[in-house]
Amino acid sequence: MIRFEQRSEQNSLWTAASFAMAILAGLAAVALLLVSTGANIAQVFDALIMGAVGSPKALATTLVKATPIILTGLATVIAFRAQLYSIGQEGQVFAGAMGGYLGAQLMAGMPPLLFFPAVLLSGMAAGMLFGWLAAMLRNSFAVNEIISTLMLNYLVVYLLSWLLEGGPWGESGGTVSYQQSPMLSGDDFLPALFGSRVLHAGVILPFIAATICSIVISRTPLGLEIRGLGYNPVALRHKGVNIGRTVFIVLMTSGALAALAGAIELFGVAHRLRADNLVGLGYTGIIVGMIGGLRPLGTVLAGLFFGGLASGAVYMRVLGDVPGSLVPAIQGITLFFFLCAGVLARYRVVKVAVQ
Amino acid sequence: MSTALRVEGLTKRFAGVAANDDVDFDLRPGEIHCLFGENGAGKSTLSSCIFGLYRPDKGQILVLEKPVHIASPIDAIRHGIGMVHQHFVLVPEFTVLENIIVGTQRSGWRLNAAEARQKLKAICDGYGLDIDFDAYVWQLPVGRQQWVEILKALYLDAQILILDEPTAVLTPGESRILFDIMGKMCARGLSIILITHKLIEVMQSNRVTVLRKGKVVATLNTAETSPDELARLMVGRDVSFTISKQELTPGETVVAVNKLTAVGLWGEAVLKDVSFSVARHEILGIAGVAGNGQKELFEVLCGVRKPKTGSIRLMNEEIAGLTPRCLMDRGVGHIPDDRFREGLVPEFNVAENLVLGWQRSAKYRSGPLMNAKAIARLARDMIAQYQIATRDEKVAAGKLSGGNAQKIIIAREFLNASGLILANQPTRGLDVGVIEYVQSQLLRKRDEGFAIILASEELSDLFGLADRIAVMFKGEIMGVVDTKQTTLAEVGVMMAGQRLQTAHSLERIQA
Amino acid sequence: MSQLFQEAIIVSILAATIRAMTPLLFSAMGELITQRAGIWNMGVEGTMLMGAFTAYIAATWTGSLWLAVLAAIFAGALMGLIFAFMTATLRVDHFIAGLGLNLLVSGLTLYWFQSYVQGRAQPKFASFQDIAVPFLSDIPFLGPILFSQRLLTYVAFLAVPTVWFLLYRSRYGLELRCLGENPKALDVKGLSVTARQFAAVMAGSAMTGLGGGFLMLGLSDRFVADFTAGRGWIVVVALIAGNWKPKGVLIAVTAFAILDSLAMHLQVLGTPVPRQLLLALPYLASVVLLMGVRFRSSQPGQLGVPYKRS
Amino acid sequence: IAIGPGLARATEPDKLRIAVILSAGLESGWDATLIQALERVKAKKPHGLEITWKNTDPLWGDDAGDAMRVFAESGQYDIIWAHSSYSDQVKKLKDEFPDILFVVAGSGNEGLGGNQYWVYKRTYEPAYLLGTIAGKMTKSNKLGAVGPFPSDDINDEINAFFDGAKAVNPKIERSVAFIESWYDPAKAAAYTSAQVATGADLIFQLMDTFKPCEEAKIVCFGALQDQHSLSPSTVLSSAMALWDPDVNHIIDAWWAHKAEGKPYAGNTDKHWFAMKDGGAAMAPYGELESKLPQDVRGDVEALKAKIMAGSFEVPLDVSDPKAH
Ligand SMILES: Nc1ncnc2c1ncn2[C@@H]1O[C@H](COP(=O)(O)OP(=O)(O)OP(=O)(O)O)[C@@H](O)[C@H]1O
Ligand SMILES: Nc1ncnc2c1ncn2[C@@H]1O[C@H](COP(=O)(O)OP(=O)(O)OP(=O)(O)O)[C@@H](O)[C@H]1O
Ligand SMILES: [Mg+2]
Ligand SMILES: [Mg+2]
Repeated sequence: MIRFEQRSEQNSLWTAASFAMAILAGLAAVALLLVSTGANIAQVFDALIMGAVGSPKALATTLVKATPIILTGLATVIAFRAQLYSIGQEGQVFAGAMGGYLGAQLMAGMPPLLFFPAVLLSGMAAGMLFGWLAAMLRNSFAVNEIISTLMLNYLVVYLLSWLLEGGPWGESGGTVSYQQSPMLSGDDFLPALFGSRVLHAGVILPFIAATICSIVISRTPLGLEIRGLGYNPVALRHKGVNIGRTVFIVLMTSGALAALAGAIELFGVAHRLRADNLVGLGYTGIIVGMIGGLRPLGTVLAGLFFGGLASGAVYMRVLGDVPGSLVPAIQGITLFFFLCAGVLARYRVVKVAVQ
Repeated sequence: MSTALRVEGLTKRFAGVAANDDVDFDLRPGEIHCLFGENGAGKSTLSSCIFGLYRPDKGQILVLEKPVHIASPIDAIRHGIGMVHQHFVLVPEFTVLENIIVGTQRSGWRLNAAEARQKLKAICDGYGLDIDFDAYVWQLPVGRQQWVEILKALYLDAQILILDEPTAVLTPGESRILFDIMGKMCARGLSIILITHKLIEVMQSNRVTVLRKGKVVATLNTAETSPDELARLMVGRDVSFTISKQELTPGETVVAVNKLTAVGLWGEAVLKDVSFSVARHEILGIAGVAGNGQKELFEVLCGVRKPKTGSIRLMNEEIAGLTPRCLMDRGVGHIPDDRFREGLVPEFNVAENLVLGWQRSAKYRSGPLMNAKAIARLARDMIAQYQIATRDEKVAAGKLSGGNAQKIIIAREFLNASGLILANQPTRGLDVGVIEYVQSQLLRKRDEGFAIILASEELSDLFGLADRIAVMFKGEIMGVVDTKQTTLAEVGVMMAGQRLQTAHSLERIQA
Repeated sequence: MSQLFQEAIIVSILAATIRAMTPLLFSAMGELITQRAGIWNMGVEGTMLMGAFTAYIAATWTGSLWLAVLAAIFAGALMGLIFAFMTATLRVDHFIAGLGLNLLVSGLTLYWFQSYVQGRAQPKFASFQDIAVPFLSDIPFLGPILFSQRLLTYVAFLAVPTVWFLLYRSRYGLELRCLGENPKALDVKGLSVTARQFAAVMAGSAMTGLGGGFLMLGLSDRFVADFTAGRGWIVVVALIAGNWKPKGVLIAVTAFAILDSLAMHLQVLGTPVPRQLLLALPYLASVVLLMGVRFRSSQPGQLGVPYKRS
Repeated sequence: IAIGPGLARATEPDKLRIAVILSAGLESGWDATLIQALERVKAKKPHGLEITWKNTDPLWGDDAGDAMRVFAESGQYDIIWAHSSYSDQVKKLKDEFPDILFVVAGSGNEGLGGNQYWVYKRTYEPAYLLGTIAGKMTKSNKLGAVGPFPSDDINDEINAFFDGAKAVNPKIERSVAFIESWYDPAKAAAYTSAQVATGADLIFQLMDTFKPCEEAKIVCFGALQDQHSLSPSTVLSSAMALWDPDVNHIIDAWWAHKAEGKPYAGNTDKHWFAMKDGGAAMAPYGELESKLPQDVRGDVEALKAKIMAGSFEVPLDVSDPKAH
């Protein structure tokens, strides 16, 4: 008989092996799914890989697609580490784009060196406002943050819908359309990197943000307080930590990170404010953060993986004959196997004699 | 002679460390057999192995001299073994009856409470216990909750009862009742394994087995041994029980509490007009049955509960309503009674817990980051100084036994406090060796000029350490007496709700 | 606006409320069972979606709505099995496992759906019809609201007292609540915590799946991507807002559905307010309502905490 | 083999390969009608071309842009038909691939000209006709319309529906519901039921949801494609979108460029083919035809004839339809 026994500490070799097994098992499950619908497995994987990493352009696309979900993933990490189960990332992405757009209107014509930091910050400020709302509702009115952030997600979508439709930001003139703002002026596009058409300067930000998050969480007093808040807020309160303030810091930081994703999407990718390109970035970020084991660097890896999948998916859809919804299915399957691997990594298999 | 239970060569390891190492142990029918040993000696582990919660790595268990295989508590229960755990395993939101019957009904759809009620009533009548089966457990005082735990085991027809530190949460009076009942149980043929750190209680048993670092050191007939010998066996050195307190004249007043009131969650008064003061070089003892406002008083004093009215002056500065942070910065140290909830973050490692609350102080920081080296150095110092039984400073605090967890808190608070120390039940659940250490540390702090407020249900603690004793009853102070001029009886009467003046007169009448 | 108070419209608002409550009630009662057992299943949305999808496939394939109902229940139970394995066996964080389940189901159902229709016209089915209870449905005002609904709607409302009875009057309920409050109390009596968690999650998820199934079979006639459109989240909110009690959850679901129905009728009646404000009304009101009420939380003490013996 | 102008003849293509990027999937009328039109055009072999196409599943925003790029770079496609508002994405590609003809469809696009062609679709004329039927058949004088989001090419048909009704029945009251979602059948059904409950007895249904009409036993009208088959007992007729002239127009433009060397000249304004040009039509009455009074049918036929002849112009109103 074999039995699983918890390890006292993690063995990095075994951890790596667990995750490798998870990837293999995940791939096997995906292959099984493909077989079940009669698709050509080799073609699908080929297309996926080519689209994800097959060329410099594919890599650039992967990076661009990874950028917002790494950021929403980091937003998740910060909040979930404190066991503040905010699922407001989705709405905060919208808020970030809206804040950025407002900023661009107010600060039009500024020199780029000031303009981009300013609009990204104004986007983040909007996300912080949403984080502040959730924290305030929790601290002052004891409203569970799951409820408040979920509700805010709906509200922000309707707010944007109103702003873009009857409201002040709707596109006027020739093409009255489904809820979108006019195109930003070309000066307001995030500058491109390496002369690439897709790679914008914003792709650097998630890496910087992840590094900062990692240091803050594991090595600063604030990080200790954030982790402690997740484990035992009562003890923290007894030891002089202002819980209410920490909740504000956590939810506002989380909001800012998610909002940054929205602002980058606005200035780097879509170049106009509309809802449909932002949908799902927040929820995907939650998954990415979780696959990353609620660790910033893990989140970066998971985000790159998901970005690669998204980028490869386009190839797959164009070249293969499988429904594009395979990609969310792959994401879900991967998540499951990663969760299992995370558990496996903490255990070791021992043989026990049957008595 | 036949035994009720026998354990042979039992070994249980956790992550390579032997919590029980080749333990031999036997329990005779109708006896009370004490397990005695330091915190972390492996007493709870042994009990858990017998009860089927842990599976031993080696060894064998015999019930009535027949080898049995105990893979889960269900096997243990089938063999007539019952256990009362070191920490309550109750559902506060359930009634007493529900707690007892949950999971015992084997057939039928509907909850069948009537039959259970009868059986329980018979048990209670047999032992002279009086308990309201329909009260919610959260409404019961801690002492009563312990009865519920014992009833759970009796309801399942236990013949062998393991009681893991049952008296740690009982008042002396309640402990006496428990021992009476244990006597009755033994008379009916039950055999009892009793774990306790209190030597007075150990001395009331039939036999005692001393564990040290997972090994059996000795099994003795209690009648043939003495507290001193037991303590020596347990620690491996002599332990002095006489507290030698230096005569000191109290200095300036450190903290003065005046007409302090506070209310609970639902607006009920939990503190009523509490007034007292404590000076340098002075220990004020707080006596009282648990749940009479001691906890709330400490919470107000350490800042986690806002007072409603009244004043608290610390070094002549008003501090009522200040945050815990402000109070910590003003030198107030606090040892809470619920160590894993209020004192520690169990998931944090020993080192992190030792700096908890001071993580932002310059001592432990280099720039914006925490100084891991300085923290590790501090942790190793503290582990050595307080003899915290842990492999190293990176072990999660939640993995340590209760006594060692308490040492982390004491180490941290003693290190950081500079004027006032609040200690709520600091010796609860500690072994005599550590109790001696904690007591001597408290006295050392007193010598250094600290003011100390010490609540304890061990009147021996208070009479040994405190200069004055304040007695609390239902959120009020019944009176403050000088330790040297009072008696156990006077304090006892006040604990039952008589004011000092009446207590005096009562005593006079009795005398 | 004044039209709002016409009887026909009030009847319509209330009848729509009750119709919309049906799937929410099934799923909320299912989730209530699950959460009272200490398992926080955030995968309600996914479980409902799987129930709806399976019901769709079964209905279009077999043509039998009742087989489709069974299929939805079965699919829900299967989701519960997966979820219980993740949380009770592997002890993965409940929250994370639930969100993962949502993602997985969203992708799988769409993938299977697209493979199922594969270019041809989407098959449809004839969904459940209202059943007018004889005599009762003729009562003025109340009749059309209460007694002219789909059969499963009556079942859903019956589920509330049934779950109440199960929780508070049966021995399974006592054990179930014990799981949520302090599983160790069962463990030390030698009872398997894991097995009970599996049973509770599977039973609860089966009901949740039925909720999704009803949404499909009673209120629609075809499947689309992410068919449940966030209703699973409303269920989670209703559970918290309803303070984990059958009656509270019923009230929360009712309040939400009434607001939703009211907002819908206001828009249809042409109230001169931005449409988005009306659509946002139920969400806005939920938060405001929760800001106002405070009660002693009945959240199960060990809700969402993976149980480990030591 | 000829020379001179024959040179052009020599490169005259015999194959046309189209990549189609769908927006909502083949289940939706918007995409399904295009594919149906492609099938019909293919059968007719315009310019002797053998037409093939490949379509993706629904893609939005930048994913659609990426797919276009993959199609373009593959060199396998002559026309990339992005069947929704994708002009932002085309803008980034069109100059890089000047030989490829890009098509974007419907509202929300920008007319970029050059090799981007913008096909617009309006079905307001058949919607107007449906409105006249509704205006005459209604007993409550209240009509409903259920749509996803308001926008230029949704508003036009809803307004036309009501205008048509009003033209024959001045007492008409209108009820409009936008559900703010592309697909939520249950929500669409709830809104439809609410309209029925508030007195509407004929519904112009843009969300393909006819169950409430079945329950209330009322007549509904479908949008984009003939939806009679979805609910034979309730759908009297539909305002159909026909893309055949658009497809032909695009193929002609491509042919002119490819075979005759003319530069691409994409439109910068909205342009659509009217009913008389075959861009829209009213679906045949289904089995409900018998319910339709003879005189109503006659009036509709007469009006339709006028529209087809150009002697009657249906008013185009793209303002946000309000209930009143
Ligand atoms: N689940 C566990 N995992 C790892 N180590 C454990 C576990 N349980 C106990 N230990 C370790 O085993 C040793 C014995 O612990 P045990 O709880 O049996 O001591 P004890 O004698 O009951 O102490 P106390 O008097 O403080 O209750 C301790 O060092 C403890 O840290
Ligand atoms: N359905 C369509 N899709 C895309 N572009 C179109 C469509 N219809 C017209 N156009 C473009 O719009 C512009 C004007 O077209 P229009 O049809 O008015 O001109 P035309 O060739 O003179 O036709 P006609 O005189 O028969 O109306 C042209 O550039 C044409 O390519
Ligand atoms: Mg112990
Ligand atoms: Mg149209």
